[in-house]
Amino acid sequence: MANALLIDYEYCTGCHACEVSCKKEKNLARGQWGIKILTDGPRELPDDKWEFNNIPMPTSLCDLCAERLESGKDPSCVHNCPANCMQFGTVEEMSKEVAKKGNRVIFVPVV
Amino acid sequence: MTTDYYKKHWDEVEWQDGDYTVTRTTAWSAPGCHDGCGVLYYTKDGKLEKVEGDPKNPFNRGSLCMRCVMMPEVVNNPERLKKPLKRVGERGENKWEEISIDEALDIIEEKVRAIWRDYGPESIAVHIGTGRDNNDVIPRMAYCAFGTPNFSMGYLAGDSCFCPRSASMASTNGDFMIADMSQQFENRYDEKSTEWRCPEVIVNWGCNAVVSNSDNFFGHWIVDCMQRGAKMITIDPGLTWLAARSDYWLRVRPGTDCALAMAMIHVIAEEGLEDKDFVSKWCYGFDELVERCEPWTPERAAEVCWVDADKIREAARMYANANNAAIQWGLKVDQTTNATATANAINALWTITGNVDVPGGNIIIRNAFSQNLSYGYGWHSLSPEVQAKRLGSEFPLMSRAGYSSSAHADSVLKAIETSEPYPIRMVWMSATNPIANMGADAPRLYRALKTVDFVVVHDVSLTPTAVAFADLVIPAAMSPERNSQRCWWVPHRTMKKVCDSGECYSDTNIATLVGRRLKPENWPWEDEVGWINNILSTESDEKIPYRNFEDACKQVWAYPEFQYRKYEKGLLRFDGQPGFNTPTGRIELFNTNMMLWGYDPLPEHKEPSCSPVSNPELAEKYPLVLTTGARSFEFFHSEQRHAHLTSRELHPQPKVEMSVKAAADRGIKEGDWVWIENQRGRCRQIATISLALDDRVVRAEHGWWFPEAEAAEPNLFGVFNSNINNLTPQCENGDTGFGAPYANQLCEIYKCTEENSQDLPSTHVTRKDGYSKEMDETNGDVKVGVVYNG
Amino acid sequence: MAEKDYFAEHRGQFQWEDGDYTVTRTTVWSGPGCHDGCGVLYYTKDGKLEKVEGDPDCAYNQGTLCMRCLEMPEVVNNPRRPSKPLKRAGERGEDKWDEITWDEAYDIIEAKVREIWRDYAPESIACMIGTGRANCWQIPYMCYSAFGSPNFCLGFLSGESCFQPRSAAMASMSGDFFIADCSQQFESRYDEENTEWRCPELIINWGCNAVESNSDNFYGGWIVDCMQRGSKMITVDPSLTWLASRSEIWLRLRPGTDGALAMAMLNVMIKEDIYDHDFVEKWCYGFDELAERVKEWTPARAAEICWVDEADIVAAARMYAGAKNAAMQWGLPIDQAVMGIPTAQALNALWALTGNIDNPGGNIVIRNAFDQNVSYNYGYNNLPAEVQAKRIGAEYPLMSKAGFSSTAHSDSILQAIETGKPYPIRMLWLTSTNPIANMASDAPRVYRALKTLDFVVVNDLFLTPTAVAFADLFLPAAMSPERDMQRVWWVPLRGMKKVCQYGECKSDDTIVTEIGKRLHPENFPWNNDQEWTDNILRTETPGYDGGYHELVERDIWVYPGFQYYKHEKGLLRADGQPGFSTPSGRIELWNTVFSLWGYDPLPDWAEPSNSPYSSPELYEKYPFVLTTGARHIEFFHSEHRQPELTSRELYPDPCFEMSPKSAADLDIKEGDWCWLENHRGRCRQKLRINPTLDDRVVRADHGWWFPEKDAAEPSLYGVFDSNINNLLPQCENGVTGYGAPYKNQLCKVYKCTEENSKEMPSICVSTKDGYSKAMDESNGDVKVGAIYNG
Amino acid sequence: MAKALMIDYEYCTGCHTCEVACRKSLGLDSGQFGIHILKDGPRQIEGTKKWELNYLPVPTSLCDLCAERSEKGMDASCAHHCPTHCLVVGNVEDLAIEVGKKANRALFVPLA
Repeated sequence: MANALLIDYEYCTGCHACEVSCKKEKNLARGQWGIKILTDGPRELPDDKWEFNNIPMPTSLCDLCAERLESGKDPSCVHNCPANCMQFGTVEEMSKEVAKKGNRVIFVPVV
Repeated sequence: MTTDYYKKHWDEVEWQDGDYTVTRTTAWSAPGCHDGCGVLYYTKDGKLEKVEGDPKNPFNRGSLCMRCVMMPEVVNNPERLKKPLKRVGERGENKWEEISIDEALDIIEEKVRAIWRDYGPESIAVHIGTGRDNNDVIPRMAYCAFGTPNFSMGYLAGDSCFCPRSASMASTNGDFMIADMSQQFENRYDEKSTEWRCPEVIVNWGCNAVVSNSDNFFGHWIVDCMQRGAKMITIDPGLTWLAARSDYWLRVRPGTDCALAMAMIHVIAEEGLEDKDFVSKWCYGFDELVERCEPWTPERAAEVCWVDADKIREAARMYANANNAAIQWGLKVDQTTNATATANAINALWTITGNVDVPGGNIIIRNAFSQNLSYGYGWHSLSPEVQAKRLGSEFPLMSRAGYSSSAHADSVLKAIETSEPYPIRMVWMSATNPIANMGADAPRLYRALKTVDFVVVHDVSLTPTAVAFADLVIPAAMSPERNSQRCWWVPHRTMKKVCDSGECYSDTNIATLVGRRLKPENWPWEDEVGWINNILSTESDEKIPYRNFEDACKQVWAYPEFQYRKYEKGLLRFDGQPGFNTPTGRIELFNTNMMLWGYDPLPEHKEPSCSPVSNPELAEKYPLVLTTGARSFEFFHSEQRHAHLTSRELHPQPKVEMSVKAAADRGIKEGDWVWIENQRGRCRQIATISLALDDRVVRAEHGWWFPEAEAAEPNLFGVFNSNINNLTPQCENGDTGFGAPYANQLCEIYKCTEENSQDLPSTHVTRKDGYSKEMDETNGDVKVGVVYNG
Repeated sequence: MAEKDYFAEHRGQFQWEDGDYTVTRTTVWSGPGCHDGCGVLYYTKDGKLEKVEGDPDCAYNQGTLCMRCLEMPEVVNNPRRPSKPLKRAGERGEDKWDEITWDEAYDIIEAKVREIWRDYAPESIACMIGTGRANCWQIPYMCYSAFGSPNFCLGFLSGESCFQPRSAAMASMSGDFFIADCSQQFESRYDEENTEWRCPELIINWGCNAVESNSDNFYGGWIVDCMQRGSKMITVDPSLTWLASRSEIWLRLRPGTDGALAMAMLNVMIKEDIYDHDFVEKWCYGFDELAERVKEWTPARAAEICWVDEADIVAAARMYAGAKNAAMQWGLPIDQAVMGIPTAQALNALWALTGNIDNPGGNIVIRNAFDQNVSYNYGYNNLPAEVQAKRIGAEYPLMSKAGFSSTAHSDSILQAIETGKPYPIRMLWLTSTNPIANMASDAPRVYRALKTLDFVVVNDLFLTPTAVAFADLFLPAAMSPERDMQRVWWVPLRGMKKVCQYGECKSDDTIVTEIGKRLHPENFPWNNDQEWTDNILRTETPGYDGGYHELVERDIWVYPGFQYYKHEKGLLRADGQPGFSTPSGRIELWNTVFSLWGYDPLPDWAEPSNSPYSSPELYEKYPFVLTTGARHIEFFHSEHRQPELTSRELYPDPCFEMSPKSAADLDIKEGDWCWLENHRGRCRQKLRINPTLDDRVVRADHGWWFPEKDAAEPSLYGVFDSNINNLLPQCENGVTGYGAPYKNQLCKVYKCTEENSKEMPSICVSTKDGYSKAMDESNGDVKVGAIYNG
Repeated sequence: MAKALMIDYEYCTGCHTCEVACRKSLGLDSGQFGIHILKDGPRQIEGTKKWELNYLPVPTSLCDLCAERSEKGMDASCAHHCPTHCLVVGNVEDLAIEVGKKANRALFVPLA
């Protein structure tokens, strides 16, 4: 059963913690990313509101921290997310979670 | 969360994980900020290899910001200082000779004793940056080793970081208030086992907490509260992530926060939304306050603050009508000459709405186990005559009231320039880099410090300040290289040393070494652990669960008991009576202390000295309102600037933000280097275009120097090239001595071309005597001279 | 999927009501949009097109659409469209028009034609179309059967270098046309149970970014469908396209060296003996001669020439040869080189040597549905032999004698206009082609030539720069939803239903019929577009037994049967024998037809005339290899440029691409306007940094004009300002007359500044006689003169 | 039952079809997006010849998963028109099974 990464992007502030902890965990060189924050906006909406969403997206280097999983740890991005808006689990578990609220996404970077 | 790894080690503070040793402790700057997060250090044969957040620590619950995650890069940075250095070339030549710590201490001892003999201990000035290691250790060294009363921030004009707000709170409420995010409880956000309730509304007032993690406040707590239903109002000139998710974003003109607060008070009073019960029982001077705010209709504030009136009205209602609401405020309240008045006005907002010491409001907070060591630690070892000689003692709020007793930084600068009231012969700087970061009018500061006879710099790396002025440089130890203990509000924390500090010295170590050379009687311990044991046993109340460092390390942190509505239970006043620690026993909206010392007891808006309203002709030449120093995720002030660090990868160059129209009108495109200039000087940063900024406002970054660049003068790591403090003034403070206009100046911006970039600021300042300005004798301020001949 | 299925309910219906919408099931054809003929549902309300949706039941695009069709209502209802015929009122270029009736327009045209018949001859009339607009046979038919002229061709597309070189090579080598097999010839797609289709193990994208171009009746999404069913990929492209990022091998070749690469791959296959012996022995002719020719084309040599790693060339050859079945999708870079034909021969040899001929998942032999072969030769037989012989470019056998794609030679027509040789051109008819903005290389030269013409008619969707510059008469053309017609290009046979009307616009069929009836009524036995469509279905489409109503209002689309391995079953040759319809009955690797006409029968490659190796001194001055015309999803050539369209929102300005290092070396930044210049001329585009490009390569956009700019000269919609064709030559073709070096020139790049942008190309071309070039009589080509005095 | 949008972003070519289809279906003005394509890369992967280039269409606050279309028995406009069929709208349970079958897939729940 594949695992999945859940991100509640309503609360992702774009603080780079996931990117940097992943770089450190996998010892990636400069310019390399295991997870990359993509930003939509800021874009003005009609009623004086603003659209401004950050979505961390796992790259092809992401193996969902297989090594950490063996030692009973979460992936380093989930572990270090200051907004606790990242979760990890089986696709089944995360699909139940994702349905609980809007502005959520689950990624299956590797099967 | 499959965290059984951490459940397995829940009760341990140190364990083996493969060939890693894992240590549960907390971190404190440097590197990184002063939030004291819980960390797990992974070390291998004494070298720090990885840092993780400690899921057990209630402060940050396992998460970390990127600054701690990248800590190993900074701790193991090959360019760090490793050995004490003695200057061999001229100041600025960057020529050093490695010496032993004993040789360094000999030089220091000899110098100090000579100053004692020829001048007097007060001729020594001691400075620290923003709360490094501990902010009580170096003050104690000043008082109890050098015997000088002159301890202050590193030329932070008007001490305008948290001191103005804390002085205002202390004089108005008798205590300090912070936004209630359940950080005072060990089980967080727990509405069953604690009285905590999630704030209905959170106001981000000039504070982008998720980025800044300011004053012991882990910004993402706000996101935790959002996830539990909190709505938000954000007051900020720029569209922050928090503003984009707020019900109201009040895009305020920099420097007009007081007017906005008074207009909100006006609305609350006019519509009778105040908490009548709380006001009548616990406030003093509500009528006077309402009368003072009477003319501040939202329409008038709209004019001043560039925010439309009905948004002000609706935001005030939303705040007042919430059954509990918390205000998280930041530096932009301090960084204006009207700082104390602005702080009083915002303090009044949570007061008249009854959000005082209530669950989910602004709670009264005190240091854990009343360990109140701060800038006053060791002050009473000085005789009254020496205490009276403190520079800036003419400002009562600073000295007599003992609120945050430090010398007045601007006065120290003038003393160096004029030797009035007495000369300054020696300057000690621990973990502060004034000409790069804190010091307004950096070129003036550069000229002044060059004249000081003997300068010691104690820091983690060779900074422009060290190269420009230091006769002696002592390498500072970083967080994982020192044993320490600390409380700032709560909890009480210990920091366990996990890797060898080599010849780097923690503040506690160097203070102890210097102290035992000069006044051994004041230093009855050998090393940092000895000092910690002294503090734990003598400077904390009896409720503290451990009395020595070894036991403390077993627990890592301890939370004191917390009660809401302490004023009702007589838990605030010395006499045990209900009420607040103020002359009237009430929150003094009409501030009797301030009246006593001849200050205006009520808040009032004052235009910044350089604004389109107060100075139209200056605005003719410099039409853009300039605010400075907005934080970024990647840096803690001027730290983490080395080119190979991940911080520089994510944030390679200094950026100034301007609106689409402002850029287009000047033919400027995204990514262009541009000059930012006003009547005092100029610097260059890279233009980034914002869709959301007011066309008349620009936001420049602070703290930029370039370790990869040439260290020796004239380049000096390019410290003046992008230094926004070329444009800010020293010695322009509020009448209380607090506050300085860092965040509300005027400027013009134009594209860098080959012609107009011949003479870069660093060369201009270090070779051509800075921006040509004459001193204005009358108030020690700088007359507005010829801008520059660049 | 939804319980209720809207589309199942309406399956089989041609038209139905949906609320106050009428929904019509039909297919589309350019303009606006490309020539893929996707299945659509038009939503119209009181006769106005409001929405376009993909038709899930149409096997071609299975409900999907690209953005060009989705934004069609914005173009169809665009108020800039002229709604009536226009007669020029001022001078050419003044953009002054009188609205006239269609009859008045036809009167003028009829009088002009009869005058030319009297004073000159029918061949002094030339007719041109753009890339497969409306249909590609109406205007040829008018040219031959109404005007009696043989001179039909594309709008000054030098060397006919779009698909014709490839089709001429295929037709002459193999007697038929080949396309990549993505099961588009079957109505049940990707269906390995009910059809013999098998998913290609490998797809090679050779100079074709199908997902953006949707080229020649090939919907890019099909490649992704095959990827999702397991196809691996190799991509040959100077830039990393999305397809390249997902390819096993990406060959980043130097523009203009496709032939060398193909020859080297042939070399590897033959040397390593990994070609399909069985197929070669049975069905190929001239293998030994080919082997001899490619002997010295080692991968090492090609690596030098193509700037690609030798190992990758070998790996690609092995992967292609080793695949069970592999399909190649190729594009315009092959045509747009002087060595176009020999390169196409080399690629054709590649799929022959690997036996990927008419096999499932390989390159299949494809013919127009139901043998409806009306194309550029439709009505040619109405011309007497002596008139046919007068066709300009008749000296190029491939074009005229062999009847492969019988058009005149546009470069020769340009020279005829300039020199009056072999005879003068007095009248020019342009339908849906905008040469000086899009197709015509050396646009300033074409501009000067067309100004000298006596009478010009432009029949298009909008008033284009071509119309404003030259038209005496402008006839507004109907768009796709405003026309009744039918079309085949390979398969299926499609019907297009008219659902709305804009002003007095008329479809190509109607205009041609109405003019034809006035000049040669005997050739036009039908009265309007429905009847002509009906005539073609009944007389020119042997395999289909129906007319206009049966196709357009019943079948909508019809798939003919398809067989693989047709050469084995005698389904290709006119005599019913097995084999190919070539003289040898085999695929002629050694091309007997070419040898008959004195052309090199074998594939070959040579440096483009302007390249680092063939013209080192030129390369000295112009240090970048320039390729042009890469497709963008937002535009179909020079269409969709109106500023209010979604296309311009997503792609606002003309962009050229360059590597980060090259941009840095030239000190230019993302978004800077820069001049691209060579010895012929210059134009300016905005820099878009492309980190995947070779530092020596630059890619520029084509087709840019600006409807928002002033139409009248000298601006002419700014048509020359960003026109990359200012840098390209006319009259430099392959020996066969095919091919022109659109995509392999040299240029230099420098930033636009005020000084060097005083005189914009539009002004320079339209008021100062363009880039000052002297004509070279000898070969009619342009001598390399002084660049310009700009 | 919450509805979701599944994206097989390995096959998203960034062609803007979903953005324009959505804008037309919701009748949004220019500059507004109900779904917006974000881009990661192009970036060469250290020590290899591989390049990372991924597009990710992201639903915005204006996305209602085409409630109106689904009542009429139609797919969401973006899913309907995606040239590579890499967008699917459906119930979370059904898509939950699908999303786990292959790497490089995302499942968005734009609104509760």
